[in-house]
Amino acid sequence: MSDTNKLHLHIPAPKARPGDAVTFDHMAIPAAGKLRRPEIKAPEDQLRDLPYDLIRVLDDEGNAVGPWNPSLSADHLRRGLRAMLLTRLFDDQLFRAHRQGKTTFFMKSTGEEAIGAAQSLALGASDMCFPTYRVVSWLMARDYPVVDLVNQIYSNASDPLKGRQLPILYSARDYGFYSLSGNVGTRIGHAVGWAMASAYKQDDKIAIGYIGEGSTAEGDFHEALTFASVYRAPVLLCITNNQWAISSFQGIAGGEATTFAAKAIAYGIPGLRVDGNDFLAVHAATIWAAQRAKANLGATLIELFTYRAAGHSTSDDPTKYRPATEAQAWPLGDPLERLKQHLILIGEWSEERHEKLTVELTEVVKSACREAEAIGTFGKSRPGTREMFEGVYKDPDWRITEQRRELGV
Amino acid sequence: MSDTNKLHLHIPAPKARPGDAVTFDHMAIPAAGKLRRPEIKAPEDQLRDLPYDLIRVLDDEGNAVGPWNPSLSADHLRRGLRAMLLTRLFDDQLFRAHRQGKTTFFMKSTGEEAIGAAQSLALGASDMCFPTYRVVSWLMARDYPVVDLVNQIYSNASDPLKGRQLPILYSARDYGFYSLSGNVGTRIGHAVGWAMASAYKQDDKIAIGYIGEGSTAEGDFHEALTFASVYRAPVLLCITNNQWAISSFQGIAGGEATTFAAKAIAYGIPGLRVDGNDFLAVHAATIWAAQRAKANLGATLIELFTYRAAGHSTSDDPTKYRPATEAQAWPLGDPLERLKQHLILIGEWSEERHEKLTVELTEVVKSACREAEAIGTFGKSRPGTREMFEGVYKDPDWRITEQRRELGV
Amino acid sequence: MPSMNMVQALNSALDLALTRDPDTLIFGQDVGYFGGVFRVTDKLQQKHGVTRCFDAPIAEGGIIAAAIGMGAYGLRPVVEIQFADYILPAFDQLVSEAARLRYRSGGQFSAPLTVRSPYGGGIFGGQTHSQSPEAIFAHISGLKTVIPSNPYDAKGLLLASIADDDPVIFLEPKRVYNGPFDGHHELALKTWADHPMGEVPDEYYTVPLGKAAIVRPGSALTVLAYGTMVHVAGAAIEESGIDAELIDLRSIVPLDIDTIVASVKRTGRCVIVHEASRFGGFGGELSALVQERCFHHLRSPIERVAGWDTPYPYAFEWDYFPGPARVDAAMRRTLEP
Amino acid sequence: MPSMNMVQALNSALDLALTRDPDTLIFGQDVGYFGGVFRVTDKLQQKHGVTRCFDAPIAEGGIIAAAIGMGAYGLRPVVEIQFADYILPAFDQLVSEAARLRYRSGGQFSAPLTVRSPYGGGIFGGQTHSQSPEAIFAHISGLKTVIPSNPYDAKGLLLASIADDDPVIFLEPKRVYNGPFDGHHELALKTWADHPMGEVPDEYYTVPLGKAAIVRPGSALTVLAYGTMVHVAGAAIEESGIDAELIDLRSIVPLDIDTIVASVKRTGRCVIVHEASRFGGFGGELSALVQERCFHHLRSPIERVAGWDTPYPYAFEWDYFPGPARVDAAMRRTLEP
Ligand SMILES: Cc1ncc(C[n+]2csc(CCOP(=O)(O)OP(=O)(O)O)c2C)c(N)n1
Ligand SMILES: Cc1ncc(C[n+]2csc(CCOP(=O)(O)OP(=O)(O)O)c2C)c(N)n1
Ligand SMILES: [Mg+2]
Ligand SMILES: [Mg+2]
Repeated sequence: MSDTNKLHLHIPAPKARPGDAVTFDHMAIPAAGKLRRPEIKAPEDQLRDLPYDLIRVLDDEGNAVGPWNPSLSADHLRRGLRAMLLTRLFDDQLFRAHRQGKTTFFMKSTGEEAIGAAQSLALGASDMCFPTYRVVSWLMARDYPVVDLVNQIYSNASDPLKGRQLPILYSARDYGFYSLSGNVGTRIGHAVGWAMASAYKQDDKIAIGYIGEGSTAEGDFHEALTFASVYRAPVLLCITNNQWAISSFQGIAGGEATTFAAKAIAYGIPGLRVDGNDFLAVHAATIWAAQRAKANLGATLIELFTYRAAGHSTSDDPTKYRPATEAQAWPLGDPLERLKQHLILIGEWSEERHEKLTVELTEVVKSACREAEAIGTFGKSRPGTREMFEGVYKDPDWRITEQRRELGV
Repeated sequence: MSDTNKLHLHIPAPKARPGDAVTFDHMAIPAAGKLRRPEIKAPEDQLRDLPYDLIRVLDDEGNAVGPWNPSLSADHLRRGLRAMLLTRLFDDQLFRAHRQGKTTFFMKSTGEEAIGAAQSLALGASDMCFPTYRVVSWLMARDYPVVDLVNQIYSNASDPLKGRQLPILYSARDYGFYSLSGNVGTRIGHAVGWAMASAYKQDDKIAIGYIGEGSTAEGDFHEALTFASVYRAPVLLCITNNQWAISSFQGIAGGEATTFAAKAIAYGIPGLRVDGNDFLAVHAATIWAAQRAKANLGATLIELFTYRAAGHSTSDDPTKYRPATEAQAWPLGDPLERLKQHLILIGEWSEERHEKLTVELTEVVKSACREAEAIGTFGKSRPGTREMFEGVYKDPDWRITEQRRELGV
Repeated sequence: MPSMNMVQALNSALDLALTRDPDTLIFGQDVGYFGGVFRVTDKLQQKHGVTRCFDAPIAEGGIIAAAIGMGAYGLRPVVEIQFADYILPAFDQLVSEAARLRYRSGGQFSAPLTVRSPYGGGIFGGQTHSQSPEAIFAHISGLKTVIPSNPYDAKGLLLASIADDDPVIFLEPKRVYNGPFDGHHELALKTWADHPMGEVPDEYYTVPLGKAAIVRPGSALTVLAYGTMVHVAGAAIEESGIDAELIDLRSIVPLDIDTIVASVKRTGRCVIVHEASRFGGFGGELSALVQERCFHHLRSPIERVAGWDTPYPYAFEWDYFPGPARVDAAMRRTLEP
Repeated sequence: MPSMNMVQALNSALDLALTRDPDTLIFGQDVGYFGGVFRVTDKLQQKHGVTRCFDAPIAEGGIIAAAIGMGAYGLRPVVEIQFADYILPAFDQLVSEAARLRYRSGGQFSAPLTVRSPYGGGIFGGQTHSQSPEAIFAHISGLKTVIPSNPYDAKGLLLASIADDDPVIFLEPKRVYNGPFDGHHELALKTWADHPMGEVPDEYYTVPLGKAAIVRPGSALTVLAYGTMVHVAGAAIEESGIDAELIDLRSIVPLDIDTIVASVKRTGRCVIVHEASRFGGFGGELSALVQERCFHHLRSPIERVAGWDTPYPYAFEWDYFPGPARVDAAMRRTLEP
């Protein structure tokens, strides 16, 4: 073997940086409706092509086509649209609130609203979601009180998390929404454990866990999938591939070499790759995986192919590392516009009704903000200082009580 | 979707436990010589069938057949046989030494000798191996002084590791053998980093990293493969699937759902599944992967399919959790016997020569043990106590010097 | 009362926990059919069924993550990490998740798991089968850390840990699994059969977390120890003839500060003993607490006897392991005028 | 001399390291094209090339593992962990591998890596962007832990850490990246432009590891601090009018024990200040060391001022963060007769 040719270190780079022309031509987008929908009982070795394809239901005109078409009722679709629109308006409002100094931090899920909304409505009330910070639409779809989101973001006296947690790192057990935290990747394994517990109890509840494509590089992801595969846990493991991890494109997480859905093959479980901006496709894939889980056929990995249209967070300026126009160029469009287009096409929605809904939901957000601001924005109001010392343990030990006394609260 | 059928928790179990009849009928063993040998430049999407097949060169009669036949010289084969036989005899001798109280601990690699021997001889002198504790045949193939292995195992005054390390956790930089440690899984990422460094320096050295099938469940494995894929590191990542992880069969690591070689697909790199008891097949797969690495085509994952014929370690009694006869029933036989059979078949070896070699190598081991025992077995001789305080840092700080003084050494 | 060694006492505790509570389950590497490399879960799978006690992949982080998820569902998982040295891959799950879950979720979720792990040295286990990492857990708000020194406490403390609603790190000094070890490695092994704390009821009972035991009352000085070091210190005291008070902390979080302070205020002198490396070890916290609360009663410097600031050195076990002689020397130093 | 903030000083150090040594390279999350979320690696990829400073996957364990392998090959990697809170997933790689490699291999291999990480609170980062985990590193034999408090030291200590042949955890107090912060969050922000330690030479220089700085000589008592707390303690001393000696430890491993002991022997009183939770924090080790070596010189109990024993509480930042008032109160307590 020839030792003469020298090695070199490959460093992945995105197709375009600021100043470059934006193109997604390298990205093959299969036509909607083409991909088959296998039996949920189909053995894994007959599903290994799925991770390289893309489950799409809505075509460019807004028609729902193909075997994955879930044929949802117009009411269901309108509920989804409402949750997505509410999320969009909420994000814009609270992003402004940050600029106005009402909170220290905020994160948007712009362009990814279909995911949480569709899956929240597809799964049962007693199923449990282990979210990332980009699926607030899960809560919107379940009518979580918007004011409580704002109270948490403002850490005011009514903050359900008692001032202990960074803005948007919600927890809402009664809405099937597990506690968020600032560190990424660690909770996907909790979803698997929760699902194992449900199976252990011969219950019928299933779990859904989310992780960003960048965070799939964490060992936690692999250990979670290994457990899910070994014990056939009734869980849906979702990778929200929004192309970016702060400033790092998905190639830094392995996206140059293959798809994220293909990681399923390593564990002998099905991997679905889904148009994450297609509400119907996301719903259909979720139902397919949920049926498998409930039939004791085990876990499914779902890559939700989407695009992070906004900055990573209020601390981020994406124009520093990607072309400003990249978001508009995203070939899979805007999930909100696409569902709206579909509803209008099937005669179940109109520009007028959309306008009315926008006005209505804008008021929902505004009044929630007003209500929360009446209690107080960040720093103006907050839970009693004593809350800092509560809940470290179920019962405090002498350290906590002494220190609380030292601080005089 | 029906919520009526209850979930249950699946706990994998091996086909046979002590007392049960042993069968490997469930294990499909492809015939030798059938599997194609792709071009090293073949794109990953044309290699996705390989992880589900098995690279085999030696057939049941001992003929070397098929496209993977490396056509090695008889001298090369005899060197391999010698290394394997030396390893086998060494293991037996030192296992007895443990029973005689000459060391506190020992681990055998019985049944897996072909792996380290073939790969050690296939790769270059300046390539670096990141071993597990079961590839001592790597050192045997490179004529590492047997007496130094014994000195390490006895932690006597001539222990190259100065009494600091558990028996058999060798380190031999000059022989391309990286430092072992008792914790599993952590060093496969070092192999990737070392390979990245070689590429960074535009060097031509490559690395090979080992991990047991049980240890692939560790997050370290996934992070190592992610780095190897993202930066196209010139590295061979080898999973020695010997079916067992102490008392846990490979199903507990995910082997019920798919093959370990299939994990390559998650990273978009080739995955080869190789008869680990076939010296020629192991050599051929290693060369194929090494050529890819040196041609800047990146990493290859290799599952070496074998069987742990002995107990996990001197602390283990495998008859407690698997049928005593399972080892003999292993369908892929004994790597030593199979290479011997091949050499005899091609007229390059004989029972007589094998007998002579056995006698010669037995003496090599015995004299090495005598030499080491002359220095001292465990507890009878050891490096100066001062060595306990050396090498914590390049230069000791006051804590070390004070404590050394306190102990009076 | 039946005599049990520590392995049997722990096995009895787990057997009772599985029997009493269907929401308690056990998993970990090799704990299922085989019963664990130290036999602590022996026969539990056979008796209670495969889903109650089963093998786990070699993924410590995954084990803890799954246990946290099970806890969030409402179960009470008890996991075994095969050696305390191997808790480190799960450190982030324990610190960033298990320890924080109740607090950050405003009490909506909690992680009532128990993490059992054989720990400490004295068995020629070398670098990665001998370490004592208790200090890095003690520093983490939200975790509890328990370290029994004998079979009776081991059973009662383990049952109390399982019943506890917060995450508990339960460290089992493997050197005393089969008998009390006082550091005299040159002498014949002792068994628990001849030791009062080897008498263990078959029934369910708990030993409360946060309550230290005064193993031997004394007036000359106070010795603080836990795990195997309780026996080492006991031997040193006995052999020295010094009338030292020996306190077995039993849990370091919660810590029984009152018993410690009351004792040192009486004796005016204090020796702290642990196996772990000295620098940054838990002895530093103990020394600081005693100094802060007993300053005006202290008649001599608080002494720390601990492992050296080196990795655990295989062949030098008895040079590293703090034995009776080093405890004796420390006690005498504290008694110097 | 040019004035630099800490980010610029660190960037200058890294730029020089890359320029001087082709075997030095940098990687970490978002450090490449973008230049790091705190801008510490700004322009380094553009200047030195993509293989010298590049983005890494979100896999802290993988980052450290790769760096260890590179070190074994002969390189000198400098990695960034985006927040010190996120070192925990790599804790096992640091403890079981980087810290042990030289020792266990008999010196055949070593891990000369530098792990940079923004650390500490004061920025409303909440639970996972504010923690101070230095104590868990200080306990690990084989690791060094460095914590600068100002731009001049930051550059010199970072260059010394990169040149060091052992693994160094380099913790950057992010609250003082852009200006000295003395805990008076209610007052206007200060910049490094008006601070003597903001004067940073463009050239290469090192500040030795293990050498503390006496920031302010004094005779009434000794205050031990590092990182942001150096400024908090400085403000408390100034405002109190107490003639305290302020020592900036700069590195906690190696620790400049001589400077500490000499000072406390002179003053007879000692206050230790750190941001991390108090229980099991590094203050315990410092307190124990001072007590052991200065017992007969101590005129009052050693005081510890630290974060409370809770997770880092987002909205209660200024109740948790040890400010000048708490340092002042501690100093006065030590001065009580
Ligand atoms: C363990 C850990 N490492 C690093 C970070 C810093 N960090 C926060 S978000 C983020 C990017 C995550 O990207 P991705 O997983 O793709 O999710 P997305 O933000 O795109 O939804 C990083 C690196 C973190 N929060 N936790
Ligand atoms: C991190 C870690 N966890 C657990 C162990 C305990 N342990 C030692 S060897 C072993 C089994 C390893 O099995 P495998 O990876 O298949 O390697 P094999 O022994 O079969 O060669 C285990 C669990 C360890 N050494 N390190
Ligand atoms: Mg992303
Ligand atoms: Mg194995």
